[in-house]
Amino acid sequence: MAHYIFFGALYTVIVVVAATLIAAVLRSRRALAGQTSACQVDRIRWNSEFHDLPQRDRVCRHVLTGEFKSRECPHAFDCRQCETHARLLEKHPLAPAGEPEEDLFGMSFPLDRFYHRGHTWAHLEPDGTMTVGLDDLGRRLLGVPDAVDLPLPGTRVHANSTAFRVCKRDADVRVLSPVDGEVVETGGPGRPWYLRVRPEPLDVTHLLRGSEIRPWLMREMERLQLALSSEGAAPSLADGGVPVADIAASYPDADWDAVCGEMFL
Amino acid sequence: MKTTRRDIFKFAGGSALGVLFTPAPWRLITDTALWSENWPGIPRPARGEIRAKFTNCSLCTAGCAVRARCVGDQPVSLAGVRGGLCPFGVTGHHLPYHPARLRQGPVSEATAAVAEAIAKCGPDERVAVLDLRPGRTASWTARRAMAALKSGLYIAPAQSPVAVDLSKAKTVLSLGAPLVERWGTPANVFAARDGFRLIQAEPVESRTAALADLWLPIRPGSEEALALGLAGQLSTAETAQITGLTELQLASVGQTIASCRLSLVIDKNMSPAVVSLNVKLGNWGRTIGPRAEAPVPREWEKAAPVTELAAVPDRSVRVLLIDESAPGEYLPWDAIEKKLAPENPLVVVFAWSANGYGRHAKYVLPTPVYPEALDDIPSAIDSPAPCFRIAAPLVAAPAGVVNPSEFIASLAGLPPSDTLRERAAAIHQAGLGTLVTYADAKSVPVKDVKPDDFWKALNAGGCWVGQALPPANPQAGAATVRAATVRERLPRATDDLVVIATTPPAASLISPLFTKLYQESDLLLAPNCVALHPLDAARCGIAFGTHAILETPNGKWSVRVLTDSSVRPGVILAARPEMAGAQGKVVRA
Amino acid sequence: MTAPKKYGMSIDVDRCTGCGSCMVACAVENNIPPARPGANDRNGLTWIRVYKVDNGEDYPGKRSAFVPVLCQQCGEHTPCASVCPQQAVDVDPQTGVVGQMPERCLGCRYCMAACPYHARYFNWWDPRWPAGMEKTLNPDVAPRMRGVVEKCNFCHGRWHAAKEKAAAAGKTEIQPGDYVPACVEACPTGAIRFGDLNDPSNDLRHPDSFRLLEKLGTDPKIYYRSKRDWVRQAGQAARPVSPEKEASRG
Amino acid sequence: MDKHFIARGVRRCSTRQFLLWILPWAALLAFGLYSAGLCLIEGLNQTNMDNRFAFGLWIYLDLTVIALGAGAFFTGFLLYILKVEELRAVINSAVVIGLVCYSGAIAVLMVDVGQPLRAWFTFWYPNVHSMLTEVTFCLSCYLTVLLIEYLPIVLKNRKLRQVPSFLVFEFELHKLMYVLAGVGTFLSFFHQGSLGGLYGVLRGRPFAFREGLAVWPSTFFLFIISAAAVGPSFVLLTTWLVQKISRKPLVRPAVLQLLGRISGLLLAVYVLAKAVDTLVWINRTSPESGFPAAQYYSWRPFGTWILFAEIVLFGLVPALILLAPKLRARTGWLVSAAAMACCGVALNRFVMTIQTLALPTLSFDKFLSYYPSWQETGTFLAVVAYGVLVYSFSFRYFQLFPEERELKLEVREQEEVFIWRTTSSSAPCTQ
Repeated sequence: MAHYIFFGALYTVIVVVAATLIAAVLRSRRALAGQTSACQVDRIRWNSEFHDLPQRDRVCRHVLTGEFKSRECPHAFDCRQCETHARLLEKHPLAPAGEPEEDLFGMSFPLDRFYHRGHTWAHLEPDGTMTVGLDDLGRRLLGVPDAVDLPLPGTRVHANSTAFRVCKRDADVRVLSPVDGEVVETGGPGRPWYLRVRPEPLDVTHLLRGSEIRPWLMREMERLQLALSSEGAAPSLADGGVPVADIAASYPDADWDAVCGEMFL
Repeated sequence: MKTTRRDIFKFAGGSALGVLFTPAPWRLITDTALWSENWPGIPRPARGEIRAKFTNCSLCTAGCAVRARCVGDQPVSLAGVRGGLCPFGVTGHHLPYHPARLRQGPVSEATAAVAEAIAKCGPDERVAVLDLRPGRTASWTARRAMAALKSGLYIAPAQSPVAVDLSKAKTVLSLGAPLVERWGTPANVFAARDGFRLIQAEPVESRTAALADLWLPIRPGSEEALALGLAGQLSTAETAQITGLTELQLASVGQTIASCRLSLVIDKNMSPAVVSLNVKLGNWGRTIGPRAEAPVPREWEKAAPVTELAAVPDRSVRVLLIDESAPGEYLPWDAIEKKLAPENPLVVVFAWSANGYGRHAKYVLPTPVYPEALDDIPSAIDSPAPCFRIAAPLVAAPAGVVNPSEFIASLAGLPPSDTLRERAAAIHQAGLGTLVTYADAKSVPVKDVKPDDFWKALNAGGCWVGQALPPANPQAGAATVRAATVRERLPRATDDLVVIATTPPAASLISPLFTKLYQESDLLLAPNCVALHPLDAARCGIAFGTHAILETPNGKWSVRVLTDSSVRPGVILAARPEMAGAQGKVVRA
Repeated sequence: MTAPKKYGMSIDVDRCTGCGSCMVACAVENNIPPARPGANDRNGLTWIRVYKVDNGEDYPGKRSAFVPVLCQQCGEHTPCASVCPQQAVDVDPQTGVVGQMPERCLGCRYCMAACPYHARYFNWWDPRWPAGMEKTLNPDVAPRMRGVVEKCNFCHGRWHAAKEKAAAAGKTEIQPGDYVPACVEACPTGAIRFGDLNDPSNDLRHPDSFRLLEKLGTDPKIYYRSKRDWVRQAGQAARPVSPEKEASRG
Repeated sequence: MDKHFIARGVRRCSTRQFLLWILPWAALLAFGLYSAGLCLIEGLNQTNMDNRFAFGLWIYLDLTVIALGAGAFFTGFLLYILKVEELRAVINSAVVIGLVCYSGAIAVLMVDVGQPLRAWFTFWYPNVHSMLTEVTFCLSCYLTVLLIEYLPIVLKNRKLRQVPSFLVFEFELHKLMYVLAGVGTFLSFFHQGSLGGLYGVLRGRPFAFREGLAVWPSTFFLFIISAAAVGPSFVLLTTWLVQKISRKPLVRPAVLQLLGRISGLLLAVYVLAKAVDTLVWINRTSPESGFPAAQYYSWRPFGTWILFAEIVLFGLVPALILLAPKLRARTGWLVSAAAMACCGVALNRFVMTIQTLALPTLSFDKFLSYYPSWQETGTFLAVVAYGVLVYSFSFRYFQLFPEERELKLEVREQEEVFIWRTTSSSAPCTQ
């Protein structure tokens, strides 16, 4: 009798453990097998990375505009399936920003572009394609990159997943793509943009624009400040907080990998 | 159809799965356990036909009858026929394989050297044989050989002239005799034990004392005085003062042994004082009588007399042949040394191992060891009737060992002969007594046995038992002892301690399995250990289990000190006989 | 199928001279090797061990007795059998003997911790005999290897031999005389007696006999006898003693 | 050079510094492995254990270490089953601690048995009535569970996660973690208990023997409670220690206090149960088997003080400290109380293993003492070194404390924001 109870319990345990393991393996295999696997993987990666972000960096864009006191983004910065965002938009649509914002803290953030929180912008070209590039802060952070690793034309990029990699000093930065789509042409540091993408679907609701930019950028500057200081750099930015053209150069002893890690999400 | 790699994999997988449903793998797993059981280096016992052989144990004078369980011809265990054996007897069959056992010796050189020394012997120089166990046929040979040599001398420890009969006794007063340990024949002692009341007078609580009905803790060395006191040759007061007992105790003991008709007083080897006490108590002819010996051929009569070591003039022995092959009483070496000639005496020892007297000898010659040796065992001190028993060899002796009596005989030019057989023939001729055979547990009168059968039976472990001698003139045994001599023999009062050996000496070899008794358990006192009373140990500043140096007149030993409150204060209990002495001290190593 | 036996012993402490024959005879019978140089009374192999027990007095009041302790062959909730993780210990329903299977033992020594009589022994060393002495090993018993536990099994080899003898004679029952453990056979004083406790004809379970640590309720099959009260006391639970008396246990 | 293995946004000491820290422990480990090897090759005669002291330092180590490692299962139980989300901050660390403790214990067990090659017999001929069987089964199962639980932590490493299959597998596995947590809890409850039963069932050792509830002696349950009580304490202790050594804030003080509170609650329950059990044992169990309990404590050095230390000094006192919110709030009190709790359980395991064997049963037994040989001690130290190494590597390369990154920035913020505000005065819309 004791035997039956004992072995019953034991083998149940073994079976459960094995089953769990096998289930995990099978499900991950299924996830990897499908033709949408790349997309899947990218989403999973972004999700886990998003969860690794400090809570204070995961705030909803509507906190930037002051519509919420505090709110953590439940959709990992993908407002496309966010009802709250949709509701809020139709409640009071985005006020068009006042004067053309050419100069935010000495940096240029043209209003005709949509900005991703990973410091990339997307610009809708007349021919329906979109150009993707680093915004001004991003550019200043990386300065003149040591190396750039661009995807080949024809590869698909997904919003919030790696678009291209930039190496600067000891930092190997993966830059997140603002949009879904297929790369049709690649640019680079010399050119005004890095990628030309044929967007599908063409949906930019998840990107920042207009009056959201300034408060967002303010936060970003704070983060940069923190990141720099916590990497044991000099306490303040050069000339009254206006980032110089190549910040990296002005902080030779900072752990640039960590700084970029923070700034490019 | 062509087989693809995939098919092969499928097949392999399938067959693997299939095998799981056969008993093979499971059986295999279970068997691995048994494989791991037979590791290299673990000996496999030899198998073979099991048969029983009978013989008599020649390790001590008890000569217990032994049944040996043999695989083929190899004895694998020994058991007693009448009751159990002592641990030495039980493990006797290990002795031939003892690491310290001697197998080779300088036989030819020794022979030459001895012959030369004998030839060179001066007028007042002697050639002597020291026989530790007299009364054997081999001893007779030695005596005859010494008689043949002009300067021959046969030395042997004092033999008790009397034998006791425990079975008759109702009260036994033992003056330090290890009655239940190794005194007499265990079978007889324990058969009789329930019949008598045992009073043990001994300084330490020995095993015998522990089992005695009454234990009298007397001063060391005062046994003889107690005997005299009980015999009335010493005043009670003086006896009490010497022995350390109260006069009341003395009175009650005296009363006990006097009142009971069949009392018996014994000590280690029946000293004259004890014998005379027995005579005085009227035990002569009842529980104690003259000791008898099995008959010997008439032509053996012209043999050298038995000389006690003490009686040998000092510095007179030029050649000394010590026969240690038959373990007997231990004689301290310094006593022997006194007798050796001053300039280059020649000492040859016949022994099983070099760690006995061999340490002092020029030549140590290996001898057959029990149960290889062919020898006879004289009747024990507790058998009034004479008996003749042969220790028949169970295993063959290795090449290169010598038989001491043959060696000695050849020295004296005696014709080589089968002495044991001659003696058996003589016994058979006398026609008295009975033959006891243990294999079939029969006893028949010798008259009804043919000489050859008699001889065969003896070699198959049989025993001849004769008749006890009629009680002759008591005074024959009982020499008178003067109280004065006793007083001077008492250990002088010094701040030294008296060293006492625990039990009578064992053979120079004991089975390796004795580690069970003194290493893997603390049952026996280990050879390298001494025991003190805790107070003495404290006085010497030695803690339990620490190492120290034991110093006695006989030498120094590095020993491990144990404390035991059953040891008398003022006494050091030692395991090895050579350690025993009237004075000794233990100093920190 | 024969009627189940219940083998047991009666040990008369008043007869035991502590000569040690039983201990060496046991070692001879069961192929127990001699001790290694490093061994002591705490890591040796003595299936039966004779303890020197005293009444706690000092000289000359001190009295000693010798108590042979072997596996007590516990009958009820046998402490060692229930704890063995892999059934290397079992109680034979036919004989009531607690058996040990060295080839199954993994040497966890849990059973040794469980045994209140310290009658179980662990092979701390590889078994070694002096050269040539392995010729004297008993063919009926396999020597054990290092790292396993062993203990007294009432000379199981002898029981087996007796069984075969009986079978050869066409009997189902063993003749009482045919099966006697080595220690019983070796005891010169006949202090140890052996037999079937179920057999009323023998008085192994003498009314005035006692058992070690009887109150533990392990129902040992070894019955001790003594007329001395302090000896009977010594058979029971430990009594604290002062350190110097402790040291004086020679 | 190993920067790319270190998680983003956290800071670790330089490789050189790390190697310097590792070196002594590695040396210790090597020495320990050598002595363990001696015990395996030469046999257990290398140890100072003997027939009377059949168990020694190693069994004591196993019992203690497994009790301390209970934090893994209990934190997991609270987090995944009872959904105490705050504990997510320490769960990874707890898992690593558990893994270290259990694997170490099993390794030592393998050295401890005389025939390690036959260890699998327990699975082949199991005796279900033996507590040791239960222990063996549960330990081996739970170690597997812990390994699986450790897997995601490893796979989340910055470099490894770049391999898509690893990433996805980790993701999927994480979703099923609550199942494993459940299983782990079940197993742990059993083996913690059966470890207690190990001694409680020893009828022949009245000092350890306890009467049974159902099929288990009371020690079974006492061990479960005590382990559950001390597990969180140990997690607390290690976290605090790591914070001190790495000089970083790793978890919010609230979490540590929560751990303390849980520990305190269970400890209080344990002390109560233990006290009751002891009384029953002294007044009934022990006397009934012929052993007046007084005599156990008449053998030096084990006086009744050991009982007092076990129940009051290292039981009741820390429990009260941990239950008092004011004291709990002070790190000093919190940590020392946790340490005391750990000592208490360690002492309890010591009493159960060592004292039980030291005490005589037969009246002519001696009271025994035992000192581990250097080989035993070496093997013991090997486990410690192994633990430190595994934890150090895990801490350096894996994310043991999810909140670390955030806390780092928070601290910075308090220090730096002020400067930032002043310097960026030109910015129109600050404050």
